[in-house]
Amino acid sequence: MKARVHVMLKDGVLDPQGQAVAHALGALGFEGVGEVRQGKVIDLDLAGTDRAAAEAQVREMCEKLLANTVIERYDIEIG
Amino acid sequence: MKARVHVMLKDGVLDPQGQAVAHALGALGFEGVGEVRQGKVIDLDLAGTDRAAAEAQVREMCEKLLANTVIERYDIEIG
Amino acid sequence: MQEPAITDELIAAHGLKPEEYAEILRILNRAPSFTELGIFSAMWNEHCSYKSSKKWLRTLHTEGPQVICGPGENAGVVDIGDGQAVVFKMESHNHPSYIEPYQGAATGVGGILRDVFTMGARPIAAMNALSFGQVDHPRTRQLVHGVVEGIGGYGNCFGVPTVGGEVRFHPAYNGNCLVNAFAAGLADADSIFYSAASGVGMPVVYLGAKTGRDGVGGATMASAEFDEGIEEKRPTVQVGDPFTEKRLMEACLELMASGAVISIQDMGAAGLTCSAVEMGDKGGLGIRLDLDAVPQRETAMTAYEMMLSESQERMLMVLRPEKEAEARAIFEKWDLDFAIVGETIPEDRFLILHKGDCKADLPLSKLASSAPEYDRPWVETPPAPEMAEVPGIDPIDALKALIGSPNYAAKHWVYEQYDSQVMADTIRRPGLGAGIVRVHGTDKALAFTSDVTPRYVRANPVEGGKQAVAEAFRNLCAVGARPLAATDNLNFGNPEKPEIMGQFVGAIQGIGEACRALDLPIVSGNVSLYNETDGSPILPTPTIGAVGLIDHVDQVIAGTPQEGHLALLLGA
Amino acid sequence: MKAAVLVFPGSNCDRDLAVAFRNAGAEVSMVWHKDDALPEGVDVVGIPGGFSFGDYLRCGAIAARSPITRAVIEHTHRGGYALGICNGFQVLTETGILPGALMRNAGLKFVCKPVDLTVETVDSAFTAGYAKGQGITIPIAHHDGNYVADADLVARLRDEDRITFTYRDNPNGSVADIAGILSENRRVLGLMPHPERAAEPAHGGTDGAALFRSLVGALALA
Ligand SMILES: Nc1ncnc2c1ncn2[C@@H]1O[C@H](COP(=O)(O)OP(=O)(O)O)[C@@H](O)[C@H]1O
Repeated sequence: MKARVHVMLKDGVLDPQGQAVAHALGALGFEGVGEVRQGKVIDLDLAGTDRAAAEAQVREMCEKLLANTVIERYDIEIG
Repeated sequence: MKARVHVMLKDGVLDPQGQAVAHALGALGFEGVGEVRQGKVIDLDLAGTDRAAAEAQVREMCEKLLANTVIERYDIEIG
Repeated sequence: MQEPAITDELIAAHGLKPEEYAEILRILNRAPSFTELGIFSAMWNEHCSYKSSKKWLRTLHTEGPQVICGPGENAGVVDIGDGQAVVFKMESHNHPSYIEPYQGAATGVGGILRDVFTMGARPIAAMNALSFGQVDHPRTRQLVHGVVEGIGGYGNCFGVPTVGGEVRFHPAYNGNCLVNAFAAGLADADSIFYSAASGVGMPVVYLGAKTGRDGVGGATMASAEFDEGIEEKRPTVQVGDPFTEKRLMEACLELMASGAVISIQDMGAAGLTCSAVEMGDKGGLGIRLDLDAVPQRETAMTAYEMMLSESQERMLMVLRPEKEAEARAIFEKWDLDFAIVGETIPEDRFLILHKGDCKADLPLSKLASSAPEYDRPWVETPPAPEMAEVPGIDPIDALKALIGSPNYAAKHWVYEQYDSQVMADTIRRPGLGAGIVRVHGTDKALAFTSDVTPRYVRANPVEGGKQAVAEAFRNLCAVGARPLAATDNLNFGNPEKPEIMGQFVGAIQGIGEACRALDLPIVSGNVSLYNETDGSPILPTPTIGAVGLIDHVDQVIAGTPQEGHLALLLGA
Repeated sequence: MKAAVLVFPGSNCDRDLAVAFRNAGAEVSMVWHKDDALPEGVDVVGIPGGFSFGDYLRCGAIAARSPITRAVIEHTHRGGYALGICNGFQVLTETGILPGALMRNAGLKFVCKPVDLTVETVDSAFTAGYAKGQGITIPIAHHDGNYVADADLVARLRDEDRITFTYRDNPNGSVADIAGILSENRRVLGLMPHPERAAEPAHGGTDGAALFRSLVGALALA
């Protein structure tokens, strides 16, 4: 089974990387670009076939390691 | 309009981050974790309402800035 | 899997000239297999064989009482007294850095660090000499950012202080930037490790990261001129993993201390091929490799791919068999791969087995020694045209113009992205001439500098070559160091053009003369040719990296000029 | 006085930190990350700079979940001392021993240079050797030293006098110019600058030496 995790900075936490991307896009002449936020995506190959169990396992991975919940939020897709 | 871009290392290109995460998950006792790949996700706020135009614009952003197509591939979701 | 048939196109795609292929047929008395063709192309390309430069490199001054090991090994070794030695070399990663600046530069740093710790030395200092195109050229900004970040990304994580270097801008590098990386390490003079295998039936061990399809064909690319087809050659760039390199270094140094190592060689360009052939050739032995045992990152890899892979952070070693358990435990401690992949054999053969088939069976010594060597035609560089009258300009305006030009501007934007103080022995950080690092636990110190002025070399290769050596020598003296020895990184255009070959020959003559006069032996080096894009060459750029010894840190000439200080002009 | 310096596979300031502790008079042992206990009788744990696990995922994240780090957490819960420098500070915030987080520098680049700091508090074993308000110069070398904390946390750190050092010319975007903070019991210090790189005359500055001297002195008496 495949799982995809997105880890993004929480709203309200300044995202210097996203800002730099927005700025660079502007400098390249792209117009109409508003806010840009950059985060991480983590794709996992998991053994097992139970979606609910997989989701619970990945949630635990996020809490324990993949996200720093002080500044980041995450979402999980089981695919 | 919102766009989401995923930038991942091409298959076959070494992903040291993904390897380190897989190893760490194993050390934390998570079982059945196979390959892990880590990439970037970039969320953009765009002006305009034409989905096709937006997609074309974001594709150009990827080619010019967001992805390094020598070693990375990208996909675009207009949401 | 069926291997492709050998056609003229395939031979050409491997960078082999028809007469070189004819030589292969003569050596083998038969046609090579596909894997064998790949092995020959790797061994015989410019990058590995030095076929255009060997004749001239032999004329350099390479000896002296301080030299423990001169050119020919992974790095040069020089005595610094008290039973210690400094091990150093400089190497280019020009083409990969132009294609993928971050990873190209990063893996260049990784390669030179491996060259140093393969010899048993812990890296203690790094430098980088960079040449970019015009500041306002569309590619330059991205190249500068990527290269500098890549050098920092790798060296900082690995944990070596970067204490010096150069940055220049000139339109001649618009289509071909130069990234020359230097590293120096510290070792005990009586425990230097070399690549020559010895003993028959000794296990050949694979160490480090797993093998992927990285850069298959990369060594061939590194020696090819750029052209429109460059896009297709892109996947030959590898990703570096400094964290693995750091562990590999610690594991190797531990392994060497355990007495398990007979010989060791890092896997650089065409990793498994070049390293195995070199170990066998230097030891007068054959090597058998069982590719099924090679740790692999990807599935269904062929023998050809494994033999030519440039995956980073790997080593090959000949092991004392009775130490196997101890050696394996060290690599397990650092979570690295350790696999016995073959053995030394008495016959002069390079035997490659995969999935029950013999994929290559070549005379090993011939592979190493019979690489073509060319005495390429060259013409002396004509005298540079007279300079136009220098316009009368106010000295202050002239100074402002100089300071304001990118070539003479302060370089802190670059070197502040490098950790210059990790290991806590840096005495002089980049920014003021030579960098200085203390020899850990002693009062001695080593000074490092890297210099060349390409426009001088273009105007007069012999004098320009001399000047580069002299400037490096002066930079060391100026901080209170006694110059010990040097390394050179010779970056030139296409040697098949007599005028480029003439620049090369002239520069080597000049470097040789200056080194003899100053008794500054060249103990290691690297040649990078074919630095051209669409026929337009770079400036001839023979970078000189030099190392000096300071007997006591109190003798360092330091200090920044202050108001009221006296300025003296010394020399001619 | 006994110090333990942790060694993760990518630590590269572990030796530097051990040298600084020894020069200040401490007895030092190096402790491997796979160990699950600290040596007997350790007074202070040093978590060194470097790239513990390549700084992959997030700086310090993987190290914070290592077996030895669990032992460090227990040690601090028992009232033990700990000093985290650079990557060590990142490890301490990742474990939650210290509050807040360290993000990518505002300028997005790695920065290595000496910076001027103000000593904000002398009320700790680490900073007792300085004068309050003293200006000192210590090198930094990091890519992720941008300290983030919400307004409440910053106010609390201030009210409780837990900010030890601030930058005079903020190099990384840290909130309130924070360069180092203390735990609630004032026995754990995390800081981004590297005092061990400014501890001997050969380093070109010795402003960092007082930190090790006062720590070792205080713990030797304790
Ligand atoms: N790429 C670089 N990496 C590290 N240090 C550099 C680099 N480029 C320049 N420097 C440092 O900046 C200082 C000035 O360099 P440069 O302008 O070449 O003058 P110099 O003639 O003194 O070598 C030197 O200390 C040099 O080592």
